[in-house]
Amino acid sequence: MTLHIVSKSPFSTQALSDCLESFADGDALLLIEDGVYALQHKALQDLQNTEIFCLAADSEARGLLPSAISCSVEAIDDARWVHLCTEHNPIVSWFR
Amino acid sequence: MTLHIVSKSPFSTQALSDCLESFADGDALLLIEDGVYALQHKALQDLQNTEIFCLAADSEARGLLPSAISCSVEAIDDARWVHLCTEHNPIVSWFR
Amino acid sequence: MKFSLAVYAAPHSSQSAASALRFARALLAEGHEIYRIFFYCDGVQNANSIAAPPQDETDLTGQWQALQREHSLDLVVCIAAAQRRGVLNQREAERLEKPSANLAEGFELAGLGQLTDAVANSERLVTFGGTQ
Amino acid sequence: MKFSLAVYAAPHSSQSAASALRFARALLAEGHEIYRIFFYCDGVQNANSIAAPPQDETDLTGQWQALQREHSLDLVVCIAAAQRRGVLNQREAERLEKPSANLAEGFELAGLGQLTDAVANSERLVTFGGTQ
Amino acid sequence: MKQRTLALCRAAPYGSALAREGLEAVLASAAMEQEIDLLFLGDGVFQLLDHQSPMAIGQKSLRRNLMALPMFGIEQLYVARGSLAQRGLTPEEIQIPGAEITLVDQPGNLIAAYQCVLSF
Amino acid sequence: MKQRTLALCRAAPYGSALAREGLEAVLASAAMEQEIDLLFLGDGVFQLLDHQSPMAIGQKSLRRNLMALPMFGIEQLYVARGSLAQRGLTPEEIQIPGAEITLVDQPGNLIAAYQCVLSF
Repeated sequence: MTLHIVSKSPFSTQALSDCLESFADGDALLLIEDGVYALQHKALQDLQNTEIFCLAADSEARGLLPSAISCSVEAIDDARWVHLCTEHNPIVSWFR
Repeated sequence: MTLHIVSKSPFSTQALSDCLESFADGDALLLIEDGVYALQHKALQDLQNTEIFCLAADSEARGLLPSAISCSVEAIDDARWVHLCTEHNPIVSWFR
Repeated sequence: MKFSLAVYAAPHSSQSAASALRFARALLAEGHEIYRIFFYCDGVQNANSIAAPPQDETDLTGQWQALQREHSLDLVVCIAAAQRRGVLNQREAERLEKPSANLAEGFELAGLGQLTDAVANSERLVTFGGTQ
Repeated sequence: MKFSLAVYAAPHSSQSAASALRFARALLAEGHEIYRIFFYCDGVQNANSIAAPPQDETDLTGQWQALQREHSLDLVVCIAAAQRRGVLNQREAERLEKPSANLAEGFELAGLGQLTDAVANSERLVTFGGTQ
Repeated sequence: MKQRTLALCRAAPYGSALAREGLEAVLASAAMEQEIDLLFLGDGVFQLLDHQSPMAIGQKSLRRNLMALPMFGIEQLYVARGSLAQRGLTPEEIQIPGAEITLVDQPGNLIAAYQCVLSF
Repeated sequence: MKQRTLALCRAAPYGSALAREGLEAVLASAAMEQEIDLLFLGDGVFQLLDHQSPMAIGQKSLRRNLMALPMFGIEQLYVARGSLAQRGLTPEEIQIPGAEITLVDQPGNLIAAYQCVLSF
């Protein structure tokens, strides 16, 4: 299964939108850097049965409070990030 | 009147969309660099009574044929670009 | 009319630095005055003299230098942005204990106040943004 | 597991280069192997030894170098991308008749084939993109 | 007569350096006693969120730069109301001590009142 | 067994260097006889438009790089059908001599078949 890593804000680029159009069943989504602003975006609400993660360091940096993090998104540390990358293949970065 | 210069594709960033939300009556729009892909975008069709220009060098570089350039958009050379900048004030660049 | 330009884009990464050069040439050809060109953010790389693009690609640094010589342009590179990105003149390289300097001739390092000054003394300011 | 990283982002312009460094550290801490880190596009600026960020900002080049020394990492900088952007070693600076070199110690210049080789020899490749 | 400068702040903090370098340019301008106003639009409104703690990503908080603005005489910040709404933010979530937030419904009319606009 | 590499090309030509540097990486890979496929998605489909003439903006045409692909054995190019449609382009407008264009309806399923994906 593919791990999609999105690092840009869904409010200013099409990174998340292009990524979601390229999703297959069972793929996982990881939000990093400005990608964590997707926590404020309705696109995530439409994602059913999908594992969604965000880097805790990146959401905390930006002042996105735990309460704002939807219950469907799991905030993870860097060790878990590494683990996700070992569990998934290929890994696709959406950085623009 | 303001001259808005948009240099990113409306299909991958919010540059044009943010710009159009910041339009006042009588403002002019100039598309440069990847901004000329707006010629393929429906957002321009909604713009009534607005002067819209694109840099001919940039649309030709990208293979956007004259026929594709909507009759409401005027392709201009660099001298005309300069002239537009003297006629308008302030000049606002939308590059992200 | 008196113009200033702000350039935020590195050469060879986005088209914006080349657009700025084209616009500067067009301004001069139309008889306007360029008060200053201020290089900020990644734009400081326009002044990196070590860049060696292939012969069939544009050497923007060289073209800025040629335009500067011909028209005595004031090409100012933000010193704080340049330090972060590795563009230093001889004095800064010595002060910061770096082995070499790379600021191209024709460009000067100066503070952000030179952008404020350009705004105050120009009738028009045009910004050429980067890829950020 | 054997990883390679591709880094396209300059330090100080976007967060991505810092993310790559964090990920590399986490990989090593979790006991994985890093086959190669390949710096491409604006990522070549990670190897610019002239960069002098203020003391209260992260010196990414220095941190890459420290990690390289500790773990004997293979830090490869794409030579074509580096020439365009003004990052040269001593040999290239002489060949291209540039007054000085600025490739930081611990990094090597090599061709794009090293990216292909990294793909062929790693179980995972993770890309850290820039602001383009 | 138009004389003032507007800084148009559209970049989210931390992901790129533009938000920080924009505020540095604004502070430099204010320090030289040039009148400059700020309009936060698009992802720029994220600069104003409270509780930012970028230590773990190796960056300094941008809030320090924002909180320096009132000390340089910039006591009013313009914020595009539409940008807030699109991002699910309320005006209560974006407070800067010592600065008054003015919500703007028509950014185009505000922009047109300035002699010079610096985009960041 | 998955073995091949996919280059995911999402950048428009000329505005940034990414489209060019992506194709250079693909050609280097093909020259080393590594199997690599290309998927054009989003603004990357604009790379395939005919009649590009970037002389006046001081750049080389990217078409030369694309037309080199078949010479290195890359004879099939994947293009996301949805990306074309969003941009008002027809399949007839995106031809590369010597290469066959395969329109892809489900990019996610294609991506999942590769061992490695290089994003450009």
